[in-house]
Amino acid sequence: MAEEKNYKIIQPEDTEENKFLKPENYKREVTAPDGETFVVDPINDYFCDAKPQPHAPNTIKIVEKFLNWARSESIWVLGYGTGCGSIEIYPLMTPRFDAYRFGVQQRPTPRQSNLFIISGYLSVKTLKRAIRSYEQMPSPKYVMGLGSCTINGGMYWDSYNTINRLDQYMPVDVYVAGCMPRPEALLAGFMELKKRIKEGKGEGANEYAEKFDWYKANQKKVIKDWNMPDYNW
Amino acid sequence: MKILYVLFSFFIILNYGLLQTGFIRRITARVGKRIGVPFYQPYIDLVKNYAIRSQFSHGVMFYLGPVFRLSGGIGIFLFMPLIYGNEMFSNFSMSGDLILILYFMFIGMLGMALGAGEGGHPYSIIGITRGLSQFTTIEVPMTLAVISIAAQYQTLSISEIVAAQQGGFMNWTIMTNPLATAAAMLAFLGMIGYAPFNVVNAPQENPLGPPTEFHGTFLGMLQTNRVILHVIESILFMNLFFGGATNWLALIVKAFIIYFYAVFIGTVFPRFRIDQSIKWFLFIPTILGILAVIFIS
Amino acid sequence: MVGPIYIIAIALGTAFSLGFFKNANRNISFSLMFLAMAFLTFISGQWLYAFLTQQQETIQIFTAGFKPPFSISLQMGFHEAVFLTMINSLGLLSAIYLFDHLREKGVNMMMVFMLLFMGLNVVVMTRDIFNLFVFLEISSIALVGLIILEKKQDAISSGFKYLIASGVISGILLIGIVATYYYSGSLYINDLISANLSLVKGGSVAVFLIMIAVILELKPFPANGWALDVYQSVNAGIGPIISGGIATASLFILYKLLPIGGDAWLLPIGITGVISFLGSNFLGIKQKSSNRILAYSSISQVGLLMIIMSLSTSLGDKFEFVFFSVLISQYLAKAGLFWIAGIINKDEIDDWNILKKSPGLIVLVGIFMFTLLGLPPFPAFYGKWELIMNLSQSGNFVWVGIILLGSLFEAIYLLRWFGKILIKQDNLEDLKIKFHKLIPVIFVSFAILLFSYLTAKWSGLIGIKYYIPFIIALLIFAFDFLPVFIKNIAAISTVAWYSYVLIYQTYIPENDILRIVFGSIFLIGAIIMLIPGFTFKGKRQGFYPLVILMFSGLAGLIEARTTFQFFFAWEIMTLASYLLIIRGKNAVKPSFNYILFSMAGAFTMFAGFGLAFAETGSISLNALADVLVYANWAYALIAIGFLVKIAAFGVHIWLPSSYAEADDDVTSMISAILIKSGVFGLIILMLSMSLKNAVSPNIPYVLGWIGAIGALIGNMMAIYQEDVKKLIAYSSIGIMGYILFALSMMSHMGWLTAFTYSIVHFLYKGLLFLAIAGVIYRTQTRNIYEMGGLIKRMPLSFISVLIGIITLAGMPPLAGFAGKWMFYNAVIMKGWYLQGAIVFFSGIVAFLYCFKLIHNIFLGPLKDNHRKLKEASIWWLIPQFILIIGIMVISVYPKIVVEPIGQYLSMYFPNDGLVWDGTTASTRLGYWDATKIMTVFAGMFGVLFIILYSMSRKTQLVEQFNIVFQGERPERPETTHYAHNMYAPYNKALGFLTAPFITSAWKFVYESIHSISDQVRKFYTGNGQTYAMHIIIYVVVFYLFINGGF
Amino acid sequence: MENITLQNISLAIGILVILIGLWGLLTQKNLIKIVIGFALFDTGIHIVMVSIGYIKNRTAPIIDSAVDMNNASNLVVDPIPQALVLTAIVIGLGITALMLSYVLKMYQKKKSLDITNYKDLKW
Repeated sequence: MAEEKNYKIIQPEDTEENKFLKPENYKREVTAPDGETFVVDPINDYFCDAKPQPHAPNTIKIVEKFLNWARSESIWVLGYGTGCGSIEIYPLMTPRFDAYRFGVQQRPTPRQSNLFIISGYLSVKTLKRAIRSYEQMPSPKYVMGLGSCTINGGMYWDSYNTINRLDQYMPVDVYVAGCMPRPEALLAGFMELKKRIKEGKGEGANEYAEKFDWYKANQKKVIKDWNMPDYNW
Repeated sequence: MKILYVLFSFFIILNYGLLQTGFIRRITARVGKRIGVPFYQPYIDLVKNYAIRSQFSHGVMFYLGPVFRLSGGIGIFLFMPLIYGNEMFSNFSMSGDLILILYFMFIGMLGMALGAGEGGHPYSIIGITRGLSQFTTIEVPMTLAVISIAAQYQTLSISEIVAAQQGGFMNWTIMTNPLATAAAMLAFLGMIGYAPFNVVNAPQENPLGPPTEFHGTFLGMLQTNRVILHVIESILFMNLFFGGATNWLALIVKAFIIYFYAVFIGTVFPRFRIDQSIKWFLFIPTILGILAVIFIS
Repeated sequence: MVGPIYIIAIALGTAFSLGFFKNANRNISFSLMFLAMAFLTFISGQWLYAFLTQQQETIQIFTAGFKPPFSISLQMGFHEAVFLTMINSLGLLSAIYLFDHLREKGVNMMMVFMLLFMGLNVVVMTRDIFNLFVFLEISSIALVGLIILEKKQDAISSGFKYLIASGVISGILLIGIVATYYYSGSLYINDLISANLSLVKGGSVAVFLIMIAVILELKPFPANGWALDVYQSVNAGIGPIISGGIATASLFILYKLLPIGGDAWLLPIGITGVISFLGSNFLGIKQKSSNRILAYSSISQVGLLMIIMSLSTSLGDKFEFVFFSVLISQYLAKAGLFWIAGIINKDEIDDWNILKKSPGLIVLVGIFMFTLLGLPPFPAFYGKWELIMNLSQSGNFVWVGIILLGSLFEAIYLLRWFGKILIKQDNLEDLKIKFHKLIPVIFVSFAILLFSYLTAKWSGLIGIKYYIPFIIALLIFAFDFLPVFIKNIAAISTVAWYSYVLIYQTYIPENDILRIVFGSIFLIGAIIMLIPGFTFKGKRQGFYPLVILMFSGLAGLIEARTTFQFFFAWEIMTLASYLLIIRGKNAVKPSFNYILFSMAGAFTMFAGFGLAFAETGSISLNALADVLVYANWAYALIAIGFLVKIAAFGVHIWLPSSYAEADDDVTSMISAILIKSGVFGLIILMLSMSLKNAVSPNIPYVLGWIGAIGALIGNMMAIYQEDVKKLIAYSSIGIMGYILFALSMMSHMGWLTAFTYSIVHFLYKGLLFLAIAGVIYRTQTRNIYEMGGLIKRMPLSFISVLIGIITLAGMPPLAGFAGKWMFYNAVIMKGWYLQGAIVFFSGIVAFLYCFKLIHNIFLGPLKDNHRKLKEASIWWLIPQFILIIGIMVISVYPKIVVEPIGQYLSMYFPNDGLVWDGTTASTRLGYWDATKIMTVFAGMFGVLFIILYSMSRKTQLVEQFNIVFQGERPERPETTHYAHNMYAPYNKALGFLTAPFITSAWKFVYESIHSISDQVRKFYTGNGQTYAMHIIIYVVVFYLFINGGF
Repeated sequence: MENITLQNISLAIGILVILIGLWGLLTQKNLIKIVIGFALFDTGIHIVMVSIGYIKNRTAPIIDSAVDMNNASNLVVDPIPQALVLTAIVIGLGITALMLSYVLKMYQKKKSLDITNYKDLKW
C-alpha cells in the first residue's frame, strides 16, 4: 500500500552546521488533521536538549560509603563490544574466569548498566555510538579503557579514523593495558575499579557533567558529522 | 494490628524471595560449573538500583508503571493466605478469593505494559505483546485446573481449599486430582517465565523486553516485584495443590521446591518461539486441563 | 348524493366531447378532463364518506329499467366505494402528474385516459359478468392505447406482448362466461353465485375458466412476463395506473367473483398468491431497473393480497382490516415510488443517488419503501401482523414461513435500492423537479401518514401513546432548520422527561427491577450519549427525529405488555437505528447488512410470536409462559431475533462494519445502548418461557455454547483489527457472548452476572466509544496505527480509555471484576466447565486488544501531524466522566446495584443467590468484598507511590526519541511505533480460529440466492410468444392441480 | 352418431379454429401471422359461443314472420349468446385493429416483422 506522504520536507540552508544533517532530520512541514500546517523540527522536537547535571553524593558519609560499597559489588557491564577487545570480555562469564563472583554482570541496555568497557580501538564512527550509549547510562557510571589503543592509539596511533586517547572524550576510571589484555587483566581491572568506587573516586559521571563543554568540544573535533543534540538522554 | 502482621509477613516474604533468588542463581551457576554470584547479590543489586543518582522519565505512565507493577505483585501477596490456620498470616484473604488473585495478576502486567508503552521503545512493546500473547494461553490450562479444583472442593476460597487438603500427604490435590495439578504445574512454568518460555525478555535480542527503558528506582521496583511475585506464585500453587503450609518452615520448603522445579526445567531446556509456546500451551497442558475438568464433572 | 351512474356518464361524455377539441386548445381540454376526473373522485369519495359515517346501505342500480338478469346492474357498496375512491383519486393525481405529458400528447391521450378510468370504474361496479368482460377489455384497450401513444420503441414492443397475452386471457374469460351462461342461464353475478355451478357437471370447467382468467389478469408469477415489460417501459406516470388502478380493479374482480368458485377456490388462490409473492420477490433480487423492481414488488404484493383473500373466511371480521391495510399501503407507496422514478427519470437504480440533491425526496422514498416492507408505523405492518397471527392460528406454518421469506427477499432489493440512493458520489447532475409532479407524491405521502394513524386506531392493538414519539419526531423534523444546539437540548429534555415519567414515576414505585435497570440503560444512557451532539456544527438534518424514534422504540420495549407492542417497538428501533447508521460516510453497505440481518431476525421473531399466539390465542407477553406444545419452536424462533440483535456467533457479521461506519456518536449509542435491547428481549423471553419446563433444556444449552464461541471469536477477531472502531465492535460481540452465556445458564448467579455485565458493559463500552470518538474527531483517522503518543495531547481521554479497559478486562478493583467473579461462581455452580473455560480464555484474550487499544492510540511515539492536537472537545468528555463516576460508584460499592437485582432474581431463582454481609458478597463457593479490595489497593498504591516519589531524585522529562536504540537513534515516529499487525505471532499460532468461515458462509448464501435468482429469471425471455405460452402452461398446470391431476 | 349434431359439429369446428389460432399465435414468428392467429383464435371463440347458445331445431331469435311473437321463447334459440357474440366480435375487431397498428408502429421503428427481434426488455 503506497502511503500518501502527509508532510513536505523543507530543504535546510546550505550551512556548515546543516552539512551532515540526515534527511530524516530535516525540518518538515506537516498538515494537522484539522488542516493547519506547521513545521516540525525533529532535532528540537523529538530530542531532549537539556544538559547533564552533576549529582552530589549523599551528604551523610556513612550512607554514601555504604552505597559506594553496593555500587562496587554490583557492577553491571554494558554488553557493547567496540573493538577487537570485546572478544576478551565474553570469557569472563565462563566457568574459568567467572566474573559473576565479583558481582559483575552484563546488561543489554545502557539504561541499566554502570560500566562501559571500551574494548580496544575506537573508530570515530563507533565513538559517536559509544558516546551516545555512555550518555544514556544513568549516573553513577564508570568507563574502563581496554587495551593500548584506548590509551594512546596503540598500533593505530596514526590511523585516519581511530581516536588515540579515550579520556579526551569521556572520563575513564580504569585503563587495562595490553594488546590484548588477558581476561585475568580484566579481572584485575575490575578489582581496581571496585577499589576506586569504594574510595569514592568513581565520579566520572559528575566529571563529565562538569566538564561537559570541554568533552563535547573534543568529541566534535573528531566527529565531523555531529547532527544530534549535544547530550543524549 | 492486622497491618503490622501483614508488614511482618511481607518482610519475611521479601527477604525470602531475595535469598531464594540469590541461591537459585548460585545453584544454576554450579550447574554450569561456575561459582556464581554471592547469595546476597540480589540485595546489593537492589540497593544499587535504588541508589542510582540520575533519573529521567518519559511521562506520567512511565513513572507510574512500576508502581502499578509492584501494586499488582504486592496485591496478590496481600490477598493470599500464607499459613493455614493462622489468622495472623492470612493477610486480607477474607476480602477476596482465588478469582481475585488470578485477576490481580493482570494489574501488574497492565502496569508494566503501560509504563513500557509510554517509554516508547519499540522493543519493549514487542516484549509486551509476546508476554501478553503467551500469558493468555498460559491461563487456559490454569483456568481449567482452577475450575477443576473449585468443582472438586466446591469452593473458591483458598483457605478452604487448603483446609480440604489437610490430614496427610494423600489428601493433597496432587494426589486427589493429579490431572489438574499437572495442567497447572505446566502453566506454572509459563508464569514464572524461565526457559523455554522466556522469549518475552530474551536478553540482547529485544534487548530486555518490557523493562528496556527502566532504570534506577524504577528498575528497583520491578526487581522487588519480581522476587515477590515468584514467591507468591509458588505459594499459590502450594496452597492449591500441595496442601498449603501450617508453619513458615513448611511454607519455605514447599515454595522453594515448587520454584526450583521451574528453575530446573528452565536450565535444562532451550527457548521456544512465541508461536511455538502458544501452541504448546494449548496442546498438552490444555488437554490435561480438559481431562481434569471432565473427570471431575 | 350523486348517483354512481353519473360516473359512467361523465367519463364517457368527457371522453367523447374531448374529441371536439382536437388539439386546438390543450389547456381547456386538459382542464375539462381534470374536472371530470375530479368529479369522478368526488362522487366516489362522497359515497365512501356516506358509507363510513352515515350507515349508508348498499344500493343497486338497474340500467334500462329491468331487474337483473335482464339488464346490467351496478352495485355501490362499501367495498365498491373504497375501490372506486382509490382508483379515481389515483386518476386525479395521475392527471396532475401527467399534466405536461398529457398536454404534449394531446387530446387523444386524454380521451384514452378518461376511457381507461371509465372502464375501471365500471369493472368495479358492475354485477354483470359479461359487462365486466367488456369493460375489462375496454380498459385493456385503453391502456394499450396509452402505451402506443408513448411512441417509445420499448413501450410499443412490450405493449404488443401485453396485447397477445391479454388477448389469450380474454379469450379464456369469454369462453368461461359463455359456458357459465350455458350452465346457469344468467349473467348476473348474484345468480351465478347462488347457482353453485361447481356442483353441476361441466359447470366446474366454466367456473375454472372464469377464475383462471381472473387470476391471470392479476399477473401471477410466473405467467406474467408480459406485464413486467410493460411496467418497465411505460412512462412513469402510467406505472401507478397499472399497479394502483388496473391491478386494484382486477383484485376487486377476483373478490367479486370468488363466491362463484366457492370455498374450493380459496386454497388454489392462496397457493397462487404464495407462489406469486415468493417468486416475484425472489426474482426481484437481481433486478437493476427501478421500474422493473417496482413491477416485481407490485406483483408480489398482489400475491400477498390474494393470500389474504383466500383467508377471508378464517380471518373473519379482521379480513377487511388486513386486506385494506395491505392494499392501500401498497397502492399508495407504489404510486409514490413510480412517480418519483418518473421525476428522476433514471432507470438504473445505481443512478438514483442523484436524489442526494433533494433530501426531501429521499425522505419520501424512505416512507414509501418502509410502507411497502410493512414496517411500523406504516399501515401494512398491522395487516401483516394480523395475517401472520391468523395463519399461525390456523396452523399454516409453511405459509407463514414462505410469506416471511418472501418479505425478506423484498427487503433485500428494496433496501439495497434505498442504500444506492444514499451512496455518496461527487459530480451529480442537477435534478430538475417539476412542481406538478411533486404534488401527487407529497399528497400520497401524507395519505400514508394519515392512513397509518387511522390503521393504528382501527387495529386497536396499541394505544395512542405509541404515537407520541412520532409526533415529537415529526415536530423536530418540522423544526429541522434550527441549529444542532437547540435541537439537542430539545432531544435531551424530551428523553429526560420521558425517563422521569417511565422510570421514576412508573417502575420505581412498582419496584420492577428488570425494567428499572434496562430503562435506565436505555434512557439515561440516551441522555448521556446525546451530550456529544453539541460538538456538531450546522443542522444535522434528520438526525434528531431518528434518535428520538430509536429511543422511543427502546422505551417501547420496556413498556410493552403484548407481543404486538413489543414487536412494534422492536421494529421502530431497528428501523431508526438503521437509518441512523446509514448516515455514516461509507455506511451504505454495512447498514444494509445490518438491516437485512435485523429483518431476518425480526421475521423469525414474528414467526415465533405467531406460534405462541397459535397456541395460547393471546398476544400478551405473559401468555408466552403458557406455550407448551410449540414451546421449543416458539422459543428458538423468538430467540433468534434477539440473537441477531446481540450479534451472537453465527449472525454477528453485520456488527463490526456497521459500528465502524456509523457516525461516532451513533456508534456509542448503538454499541452501549441499542445492543442491550437484545439482552432485554432474551431476559423477557427466558423469564416467561425457559423457567417453565415446557422448553427443552437443550436450547439454553446450545445458546450457552453459542455464547461461549461468540465470546472467543469476537475477542479473537478484535485482536487483529487495525480499525479502532472495529476493534471495539468485535469486542462487543465478545461481551455479548458472555452475556448470552450467562443468561443461558438459567441460574441465579448466571443472571446476576448477565445483569451486572449489561450495566457495566453499558458504562465502559459507552466510555470507550466516546473517548475513541473524541480521538477520532481530532485525528480524523480510524486506523489505530496512525495514532500514537496521544497521552501527551489528550490526557483526559487517556484516563477514560484506561478506566474503560481496566473495567473491560475485568481487573480488580474496578467494576468489571464483579462480573468476572460472579461468572466463575456461576459456571462452577452450574457445572458448565468447558464452556466456562472458553469464556474465561476469551476474557483473557480481551487483554490483548485492550493493550493494543491503549498503546497504539495513547502510548508510543507521537506522530508528526498530531503534535499540535488539542484535547477532545468538552462535550465528548462530559459524558465520559459521568460514565467514569458510574463505574467508580459500582466499583467501590457494588452492593447498591447488585443487591436489588439479586433480590429481584430471587423471585425466579430462589436458590444459590448472593449473600450480602456488610460489603462482603458471598456465594456458597467464594466471597468478595469490593469496598475492602478497593481500600487495600488504593492504600497500597498510595504508599508505593509515596515511596517512589520520596526515593526518586530530580527527574528529567525527556522527549519521545530519547530511547536507547543500540547506539543509533530513531528516524521517524512511524518507524518507531510497533503498532501495525501487533500480534503477528499470535496470528501465526491461532490465526486459524479467526478465518472468516461465517462471513464466507453467509456470503455463499447471499450469492447463491442471487445467482439462482439470476438463472431463474432467464425464463422471461422477452418474447411475447413465450409469455403467451407461459399463460397456456399455467392454465394447464393449474387445471391439473385443481382436478387432482398431480 | 347421436352426438353428431349441428351444435356439436360447430362446437368442434370452433374449438379447432381456436387451436389453430393459438398454434399460429404461439409459433409464428411473423407479427402479421401472429395477428392472424389471434384473429382466428377470436373467431373460434365466437363460433364456440354461438354453438353453445344453439338449441336444436330452433331458429334465430328474430321476431319476424317465421316466428310467432307469443310462442317465441319456444321457437328461437337463446338470444343472449348471440348478443354476446356481437359484442365480442366488436371487441375482437378493436383488439385486432390495435394489434395491427402496433405491428405498424413496430415495423416503422425497427423495420422488422420478426417477433424475436423485439426482446429488448426481458428478465
